[in-house]
Amino acid sequence: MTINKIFNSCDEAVADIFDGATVMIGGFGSYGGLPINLIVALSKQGAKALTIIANMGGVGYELSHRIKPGGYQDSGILFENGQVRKFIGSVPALGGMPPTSPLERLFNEGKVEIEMVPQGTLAERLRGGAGGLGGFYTPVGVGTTVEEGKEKKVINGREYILELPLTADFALIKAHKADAVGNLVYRQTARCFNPVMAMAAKTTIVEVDEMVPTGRLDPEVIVTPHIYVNRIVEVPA
Amino acid sequence: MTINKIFNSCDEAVADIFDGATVMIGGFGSYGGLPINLIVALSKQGAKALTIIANMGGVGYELSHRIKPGGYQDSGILFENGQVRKFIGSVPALGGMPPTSPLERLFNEGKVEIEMVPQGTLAERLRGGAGGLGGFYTPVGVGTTVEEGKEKKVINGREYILELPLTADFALIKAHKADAVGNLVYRQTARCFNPVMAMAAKTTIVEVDEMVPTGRLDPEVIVTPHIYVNRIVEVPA
Amino acid sequence: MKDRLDEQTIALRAAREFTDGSVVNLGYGMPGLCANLIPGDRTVFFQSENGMLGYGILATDEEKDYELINASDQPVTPLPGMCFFDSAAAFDMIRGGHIDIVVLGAYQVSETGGLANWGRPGRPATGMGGGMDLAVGAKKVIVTMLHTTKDGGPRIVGNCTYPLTARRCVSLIITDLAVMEVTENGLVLKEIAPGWTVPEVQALTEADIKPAEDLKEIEL
Amino acid sequence: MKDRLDEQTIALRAAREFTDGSVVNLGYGMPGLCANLIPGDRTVFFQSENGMLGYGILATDEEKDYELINASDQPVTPLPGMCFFDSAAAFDMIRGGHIDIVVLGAYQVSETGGLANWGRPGRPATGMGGGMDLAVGAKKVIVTMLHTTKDGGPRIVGNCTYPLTARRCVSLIITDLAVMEVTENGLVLKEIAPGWTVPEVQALTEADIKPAEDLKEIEL
Repeated sequence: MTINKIFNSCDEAVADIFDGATVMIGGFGSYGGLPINLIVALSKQGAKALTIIANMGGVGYELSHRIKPGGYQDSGILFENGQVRKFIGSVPALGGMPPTSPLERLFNEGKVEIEMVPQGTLAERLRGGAGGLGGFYTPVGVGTTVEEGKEKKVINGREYILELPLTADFALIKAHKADAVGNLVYRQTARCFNPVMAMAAKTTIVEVDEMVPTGRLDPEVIVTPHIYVNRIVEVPA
Repeated sequence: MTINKIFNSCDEAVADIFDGATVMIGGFGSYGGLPINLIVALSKQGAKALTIIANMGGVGYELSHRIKPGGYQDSGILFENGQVRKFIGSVPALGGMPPTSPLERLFNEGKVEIEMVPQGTLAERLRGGAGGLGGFYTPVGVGTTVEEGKEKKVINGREYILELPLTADFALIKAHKADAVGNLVYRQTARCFNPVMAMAAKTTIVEVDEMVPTGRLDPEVIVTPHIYVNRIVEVPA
Repeated sequence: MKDRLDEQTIALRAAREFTDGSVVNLGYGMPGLCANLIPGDRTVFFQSENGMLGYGILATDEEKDYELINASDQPVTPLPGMCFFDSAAAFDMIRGGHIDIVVLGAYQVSETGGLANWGRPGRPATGMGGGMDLAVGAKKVIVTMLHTTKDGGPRIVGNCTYPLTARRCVSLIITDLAVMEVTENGLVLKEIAPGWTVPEVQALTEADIKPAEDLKEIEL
Repeated sequence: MKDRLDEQTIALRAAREFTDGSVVNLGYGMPGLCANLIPGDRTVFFQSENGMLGYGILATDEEKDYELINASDQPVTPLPGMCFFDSAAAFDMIRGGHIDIVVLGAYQVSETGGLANWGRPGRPATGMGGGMDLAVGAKKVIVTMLHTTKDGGPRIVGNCTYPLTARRCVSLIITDLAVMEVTENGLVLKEIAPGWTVPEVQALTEADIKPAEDLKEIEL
């Protein structure tokens, strides 16, 4: 096959992310499963007016030391840089942290929009986007602020709200190993939101701890089939 | 833990399936992944007026020789026995076979009801049942007989139909290996409809080629987590 | 009577549509033959709705493993880089637009690309399987079929009279007589079987067909 | 001032609710402590919404692996029989009713079991995470919380004034003063902290509480 998905650097892999793009960022929120090197590359690349879809908004480098000794970069850097117009996710800011994460600060200053989504609804909206559904009815959020502006329906005596699918121009995700065609496996809880985002974006860019030859991954254990992966960068852990 | 999921025989494992129960039958249709021993046990047990949810309706022992030398039992035996009131699935009868499968014969005689569901919609209705959704909108079936009697909605300019989730009293499924708590792995294309049915039924009964000690299955490769498995019978292949 | 293409040749012509790196699903019957007919210079990833991606050619009798089958119940062979998943994941791929090409059989195709390939008179219990999902979800739908019924009647029609699989879904029709593109302006005859003329093919086709400017003989 | 239970003791009381073989999800904060406090005669399977089932106690500093964390960012330890999956599968379990018990923190609980545990005045950007899904999906919702606010105000109220997580979802409330069941007839006081009287607890509770006929001291 003439198609080569392997990129030499994160910088090259994110080079064409354009102003106004919608970008999913994998992981769960903190260190495990977060595509840190791709996030940093995107912060250097400088694309503006992005819509970021991620479970959490990131705490920023300073606060990250409370989660992991030594700290780490997360999507906070994209907010600090003023690259983001809108955030869609379930935990824009952590209630347990003081109100000084980059996203929370910018939101309070009216500079970023937030669409708050219950976490399971976020996961399902991503799966809906990946799987070509028009939407789905969930009981989650009924009677809360989440139902505002949404269609409600009673099905078999229970109340549900209609939630719509999410797709994106790009997904930045983190996996443990990739083979040369792009099949992916993850490591422990670093799997989290990465597989569904890989499926839901037009162009999926993955950073992996290790590349292995095609055929080395057991076909029974591949989590993300290669057709969902467009670009791979090896960043040894 | 005092709960023991391991049963000594398929007969014991299906003993409490009651008249009028809804029973999912895993596999895809033909030999691979079909819980043959549980099906035969259910045919001996004799429960009546069942609703069967399965991808295919089975061809019956006689025609099965065309698919696999030596033949095999499939859900055909449940129809032959007059145990079934209704079938829900995507391929009640194979167009490529002469019209003599047990289900097709009984349907033509007006003795069994059929609810025809596109295969992807079947898979998604099972997932919806497993995941507590109220329903979902799919573009599949628009403009065909499948949309009859269903709500239609235009979302972002595309037409969709509303499909409702499926659940069942029991699922009979086939896996390759189980550990003692009930985690399951499958083998190659014998995975198919088994994992989603395991998730969607109140009581899931599995026949496996091999039992292994808990801890022997790699936690990264378990396909069906044990909370979806209620009863296990080892039937060496 | 003039020669018509045999099933093997129709499948070979269909396989020429598979671009390098494409993800292809093969429907029940004649389309399954394409698995063994990929042009040598290309890598094609075959997807099967029972939950498999990247399988190889059909298995010989010695190789047969009934837990390694495609959705048409045919044992196939493994290839490096292949993977397995459940049926729900298989249809996320299909319905979500991640399949580049599907090759399907048909009872009828209409001039607007409507497809009827699962139900026929007298067999109300035969089902659509994954055909509706594939017809709606794949980026390109190719139909391989015989041009006429056993009685010589047309299968390429103004409107399908058999139960529909999906409206306006077929892009390319490959028969034992012709290769036709479904366009906004109707059916365009791109290639024709050796020795056949446009009026002869039109006579066996209910829908109007327009010869393409570059109409040529079917090439393999 | 009289003694109130500390967080460790509240968590210990909550862990006594975990029946043998139950599947339990632990929310952010105090509920996380329960992982280390399972009664010795029981097997409990802890589920975490980032995609893990069957993890063990919290990891020591030497054991910490930041790719083996619960949904509260705490590194945990592996156990035989555990497994990993993605977040969508995690919420199929949760929303689909496959979690027996969830223990959640709360800002407020109402007398009808309404729960407010994610938003509070002045922090409009803090989100609900998986709390709404857990409150709606788990078979039994246990809340562990301090009985009153820092200023001594009630947290167990007639109607929640903070943003709701879900209506009518809480079954059992465990505080530093009391264990209360949410029933069709309102809050029933089942257990009370040593040395406290019913009127004293009622005075710190906005909602009416009815002492159970078998009201007893909190036992551990």
